[in-house]
Amino acid sequence: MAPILHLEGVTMTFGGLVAVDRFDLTLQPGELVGLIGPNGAGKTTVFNMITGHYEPTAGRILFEGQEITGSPPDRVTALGIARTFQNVRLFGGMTVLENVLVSYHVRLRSSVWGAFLRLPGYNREEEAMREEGMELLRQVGLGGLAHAEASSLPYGQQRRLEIARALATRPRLLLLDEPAAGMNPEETRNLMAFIRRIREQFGLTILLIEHDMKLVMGICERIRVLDHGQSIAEGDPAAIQAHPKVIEAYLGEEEA
Amino acid sequence: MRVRTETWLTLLAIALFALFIRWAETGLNPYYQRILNTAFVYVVAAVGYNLINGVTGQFSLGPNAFMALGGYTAALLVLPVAQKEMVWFLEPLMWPFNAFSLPGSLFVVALLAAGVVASVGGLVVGYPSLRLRGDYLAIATFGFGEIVFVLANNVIPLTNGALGIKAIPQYTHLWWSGGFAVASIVLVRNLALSSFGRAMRAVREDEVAAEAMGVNVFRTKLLAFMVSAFLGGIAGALLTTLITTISPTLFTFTMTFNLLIIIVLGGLGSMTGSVVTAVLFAVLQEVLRSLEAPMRLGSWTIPGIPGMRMVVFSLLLIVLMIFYRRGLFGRGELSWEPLLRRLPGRRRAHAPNA
Amino acid sequence: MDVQTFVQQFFNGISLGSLYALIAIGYTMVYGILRLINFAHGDVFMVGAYVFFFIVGLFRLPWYLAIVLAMALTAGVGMLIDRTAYRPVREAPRISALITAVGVSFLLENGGIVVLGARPKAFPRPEVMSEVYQVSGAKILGVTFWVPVLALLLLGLLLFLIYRTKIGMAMRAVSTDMEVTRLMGVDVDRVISYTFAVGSALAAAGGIMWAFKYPQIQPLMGLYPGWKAFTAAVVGGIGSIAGATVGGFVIGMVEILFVAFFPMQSGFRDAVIFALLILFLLVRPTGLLGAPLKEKV
Amino acid sequence: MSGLPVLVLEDLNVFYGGIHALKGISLRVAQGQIVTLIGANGAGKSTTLRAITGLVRARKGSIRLDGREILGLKAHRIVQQGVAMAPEGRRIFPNLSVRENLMMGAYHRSDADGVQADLERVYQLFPRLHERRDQSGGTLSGGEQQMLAVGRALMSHPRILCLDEPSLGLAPSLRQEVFRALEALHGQGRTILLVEQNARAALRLAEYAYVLETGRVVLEGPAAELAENEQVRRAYLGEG
Amino acid sequence: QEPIRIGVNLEMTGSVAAYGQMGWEGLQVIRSLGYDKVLGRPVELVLVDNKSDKVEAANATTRLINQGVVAIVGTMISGNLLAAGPIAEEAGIPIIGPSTTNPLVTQGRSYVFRACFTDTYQAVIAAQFAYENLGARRAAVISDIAQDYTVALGKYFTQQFEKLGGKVVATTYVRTGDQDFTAQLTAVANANPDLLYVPNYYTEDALIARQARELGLTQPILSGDGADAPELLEIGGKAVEGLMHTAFWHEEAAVTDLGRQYIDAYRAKYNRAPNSFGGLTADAYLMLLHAIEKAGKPDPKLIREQLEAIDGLEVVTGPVIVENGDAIKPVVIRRVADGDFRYMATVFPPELKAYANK
Ligand SMILES: Nc1ncnc2c1ncn2[C@@H]1O[C@H](COP(=O)(O)OP(=O)(O)OP(=O)(O)O)[C@@H](O)[C@H]1O
Ligand SMILES: Nc1ncnc2c1ncn2[C@@H]1O[C@H](COP(=O)(O)OP(=O)(O)OP(=O)(O)O)[C@@H](O)[C@H]1O
Ligand SMILES: CC(C)C[C@H](N)C(=O)O
Ligand SMILES: [Mg+2]
Ligand SMILES: [Mg+2]
Repeated sequence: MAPILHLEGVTMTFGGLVAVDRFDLTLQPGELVGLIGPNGAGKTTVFNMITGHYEPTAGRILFEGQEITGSPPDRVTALGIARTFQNVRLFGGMTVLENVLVSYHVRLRSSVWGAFLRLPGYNREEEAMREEGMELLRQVGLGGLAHAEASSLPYGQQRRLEIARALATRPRLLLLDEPAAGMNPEETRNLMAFIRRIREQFGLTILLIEHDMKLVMGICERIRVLDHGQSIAEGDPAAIQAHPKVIEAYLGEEEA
Repeated sequence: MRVRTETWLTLLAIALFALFIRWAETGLNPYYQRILNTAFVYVVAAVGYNLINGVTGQFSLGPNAFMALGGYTAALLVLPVAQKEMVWFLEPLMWPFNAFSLPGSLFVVALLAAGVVASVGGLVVGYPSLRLRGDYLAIATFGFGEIVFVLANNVIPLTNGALGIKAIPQYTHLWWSGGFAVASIVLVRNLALSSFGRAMRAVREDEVAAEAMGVNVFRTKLLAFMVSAFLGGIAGALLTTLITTISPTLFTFTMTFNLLIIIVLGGLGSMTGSVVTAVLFAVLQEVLRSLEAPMRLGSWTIPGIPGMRMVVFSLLLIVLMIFYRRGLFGRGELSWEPLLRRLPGRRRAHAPNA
Repeated sequence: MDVQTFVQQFFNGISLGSLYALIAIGYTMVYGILRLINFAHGDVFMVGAYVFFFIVGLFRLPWYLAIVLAMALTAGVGMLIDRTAYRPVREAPRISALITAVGVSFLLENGGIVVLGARPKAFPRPEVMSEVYQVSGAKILGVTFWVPVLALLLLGLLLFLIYRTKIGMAMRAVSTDMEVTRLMGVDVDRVISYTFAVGSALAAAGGIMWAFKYPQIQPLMGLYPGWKAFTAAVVGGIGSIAGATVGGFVIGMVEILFVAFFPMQSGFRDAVIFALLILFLLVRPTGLLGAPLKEKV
Repeated sequence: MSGLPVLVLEDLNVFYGGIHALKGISLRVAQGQIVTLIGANGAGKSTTLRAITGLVRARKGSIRLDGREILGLKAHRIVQQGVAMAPEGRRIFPNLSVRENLMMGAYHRSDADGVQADLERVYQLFPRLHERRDQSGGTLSGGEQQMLAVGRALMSHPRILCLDEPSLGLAPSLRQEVFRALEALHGQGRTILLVEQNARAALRLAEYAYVLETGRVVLEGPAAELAENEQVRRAYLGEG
Repeated sequence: QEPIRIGVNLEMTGSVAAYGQMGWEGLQVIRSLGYDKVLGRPVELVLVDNKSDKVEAANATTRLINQGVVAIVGTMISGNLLAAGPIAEEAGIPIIGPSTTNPLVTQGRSYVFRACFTDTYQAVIAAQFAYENLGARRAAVISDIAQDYTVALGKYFTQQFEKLGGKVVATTYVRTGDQDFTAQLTAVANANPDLLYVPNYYTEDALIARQARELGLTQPILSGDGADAPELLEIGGKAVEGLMHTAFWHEEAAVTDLGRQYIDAYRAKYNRAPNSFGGLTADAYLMLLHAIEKAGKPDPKLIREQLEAIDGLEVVTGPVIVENGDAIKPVVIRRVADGDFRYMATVFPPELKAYANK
């Protein structure tokens, strides 16, 4: 099968700092892969390069065989990659439903004149969007909160909404940046189930960054470890937990 | 169903407004008519300015520049040829403007041209500078305003420089200013509540996240910016043909300040707020004028103190800002919703929001 | 351009630049701490000049003492403005604070008109400032020479204050994280107050020297120098004191050189400066000495 | 509970606008103790610490430090009275040097000798900070920044040290290092109020613990006992 | 009794506030001499500040008209009246500029008047004075490009001076509000003129004089009626010593009884020498009172007709004849010496030769 995502020699430098150094990665459709490593290892930077927020200093990124290196984020999203952020970045002043509807804007066919003059074509499209958005919110368990302001949601729900908003762009590849950060073990357990469920339901390939080893080891099929911008290990959860370099650089004695 | 009712109510309101104008034309003395005209001009400009600053969250300080572009465009188009020869006595006016002028019946053409010129100006500044964020955009747009000011002062064959243009026919009356005020409210409201408006608000809330959700941030900002510039141009043209004189000082930074005060006091992002404060602002400016006139207390006459009006105005401004930090309306809007909800047999529809 | 003209224009540029620098620092300090474009700063500059004018007129003090006294009094005015107008909106949205600043600016200008009159007043210029020096054929007026000297002296003092004193350290801390600075047991309001005092004192010095140079004062005199200085602060990298200084000199130089090379186009001077500003922002949005940072996602 | 109470909270109520974030919290921390607050996201843990340090104003209740009421004082006054806090998310001063960061912690102190001695002590506790003393704070790694935040709080020579999620977002190995440092502080007899998401580690370290849920204390007791509590194990330790 | 309302549209603040304030003083003084009634009714003044700005001047005019004034006094400077005039014309309300000298102000308008001579005449006198009395052959003209008055006066002077055989070797512009004119003055110095003609308002003239002297330009400076403000002396200091200018009036040139009464009243009230702008504003007001009196009722149209008919009315600054809205009046020449304006001479137009020996 052709890989869904392929990174080749991807490098990112900030001034003198090499944040990511000749990084290679290949994801097959349907995989759920974890990306771990110490703080500042370059994990989020890898995400940022895939989604076009940063333009890599060197290397190539291919999505479904098509080169996307340096494409702007909105284009990358339109192609089928969605992400969440390490710090929740919702549209705080907008309602939950509106947060999701923003993701549909890219597929709007009506012109701006249609919106100005409220032409019937535009009105029909708007109506359809709203229905679809409500349906998605129900699926992720936020249906009852559709008209609440996003910033008023409890933290856990905000994380969930962030994922819903990403799903609304109809991605084939989903990038999750520390989805369990700040959650307690109970909440984390629910999250794990949720990730598994949406993967099935939406047929997703998922790449996720996480410091919570319970989650990483619990749901990832394959784990990649970064340190100082370089890959130091890759393997299934058991292999990673036993990997001496990973223990030394990241896990420490207790977690191993 | 709901949409229907709202549309009807809106049409009804517009009809009532038309009746009001009809009455005001004769029922109000020219002084009050003039205040009303000015208020409507501010409404047009403020609604547009609010779209970029409030709804889209891009801190622009350049509406004065767009109003200037519109104002000069209109002046050049409607000034009679004979008057043009008199005014440009330093250097002659450039072709083709020296050769023709639009008659009053084509005033609307001049207005739309003013809007178009201003939005082209918007494109010219917006294209490079909308990639800047926050205060840097503010500074770039401020710089643009100053550049337009300097050009107006120095490109004499087009603008007659600092001497300005005088004796412009007074074409603006309540139908024009009121009509454009209503049209801009309706159109901008439609835009702000549409998918495009949602994208604008998403950009305001979090640019990075909006981009990640597939919103073309740059195009979205540019759209807001150009619509805003268009309305600014129209407002400038209306104002010029109301005052009958234009010179670079008409559109200095003070104009931007005025608009900024209007939209912030009204509540950034609230169109209702912009409209209400625009009208209040125009009225207040006149009311405060009495502070500068000599006052008579019995047989005692206190000589007028020039500058007093602005002293009181600025004190008022500071106090208002301290007590209404988010403006008078916050982000709220007046809508038919609460009214409709009270009607029997109607289900609560989703919350109005903008 | 011959040597003589060059020397002449060079001094003109330095002298104008140092005035911009003095004002720009006030903008940058307040911006750095409160993220507030203090629109009233240019008017504080005007207040400083008037304070000097009255001190000299009433007490007949020698000019150098009068400068110090005027700076101190204007510092007080700055603190008063902060206390009464800005502190109440400190927790409010940024734009509300901005509008408040606009209000303060209007108030100072129009209050000036009401209290001091709209008509310009002649400004006393000390003898040393009126002497004419000959430098390789060019005639350099005392002010042109002494203004930068005084300005650099003040800048040196300022840098010492910011980087070598405890209050300076607190100012830098407040500018990155006000809340946490409170957690260090620092009375943040007082630090901000001092910042306004310092910025205002420098603006006063700028205003006084400006009036030495163009010996005429009126209530709106701060408007344009204020804007130019603000531009300088941005070009230098707003928030950076060294940047404001460099920016001030750059803007002063560009302005003078443009006029020197294109005397007949001098009307376009400001357009050139603002066009440069925009171009510059596009290439280097964070200014000359601001950290070139991509937003971290 | 052993020792004299350093800090006592009674019936503390905090509102954010219309949100009732703390609905009557009472707790006490004794001299030399480590007390921990655990609870889900948004339970009000950070808010409790922010109220103690005066960053938010409580509407009702009382906060006593060594028997004196400190509620209503401004944040900087409270710190001067002896409460120090390392806030959530580290929040060090990125453009001040490591040394300057530490000195900021001692800003309100006037005993130069004492400050110098405390500086030495912090360097002893975190030798890494000594190595990097002239580097600017922003260039430190996450774990180093956390140490700096703790060290900075210690520099104010506090009666009580409040720590808000010191392990947040840290890699497992760094997390362990931070907890080791806390243990060392405990050994020195420091009084600490610790907020942690990582309940397991917190309960192991602390003597006494409070469990918060939506702005209320729902459970309290010696840490070792709570660690065995069925409910706690299920909800906060991810067991069972 | 219901008062008759007269609008006053003056530069009370802004770049030329001195003119407006002097004008307002003149109105107070003349009214204190008993001229505050007409047709047995009190006259009420409605003052609006135009901030020395064209747009504000136009606004102020509309506002005054809407407040029901029967005529307007003001503005002081030509640029403002050029903006305000068409509005008054349209509304059919007479407006008199006390000191607006630019010829275009009244051209093609029947409701716009002035109480002073025009710049074409002023320029003739100035050029003659420069060429004959000062012996100048190479003049440099520096005018303020923001003001209709100074630009035009510079042009008229150039025409007249060259007609006499002189040459204008440099023409440069400054702008109201600018403070640094070294670039322009350097260009002027390079042209090596033997006279500087600076027909600007007082602030600019004072600064130009100062900077010219600092740059070592020692040529005589000649200015127009705009120089007549105490600010010129204060701001200009030593640099304006010897500056000469054409003016409307001077204490020593008073030729009417009313003028002398006015001077005494002014001195009594303000304790300083009177100025032309106060006098001219009083003149404009007196012309209006006269016209209202003649008209028999405060009707704008009749007032206009009576204004046009004025012929030899004696007002504060002299006799006045109105012709097509313009006033025919003498030109005074003055010189700054010892920090004050000194009277040099008066030039009477042919129509007023009779007064030359008073
Ligand atoms: N925009 C930027 N400018 C400068 N440096 C950056 C930028 N973005 C990231 N870095 C640096 O690159 C390195 C990698 O950062 P990154 O955010 O990718 O780490 P991470 O692996 O996600 O760490 P964490 O687990 O703490 O989130 C860090 O040293 C970081 O400071
Ligand atoms: N500045 C604020 N404005 C409004 N509400 C707030 C604010 N800060 C916190 N809250 C609300 O107060 C409640 C308590 O928040 P707090 O931050 O104290 O929780 P926490 O227990 O520290 O959670 P976490 O584990 O996420 O740090 C939450 O409902 C939160 O949404
Ligand atoms: C007040 C005067 C100096 C005005 C000048 N004569 C002008 O017409 O503008
Ligand atoms: Mg990361
Ligand atoms: Mg917390």
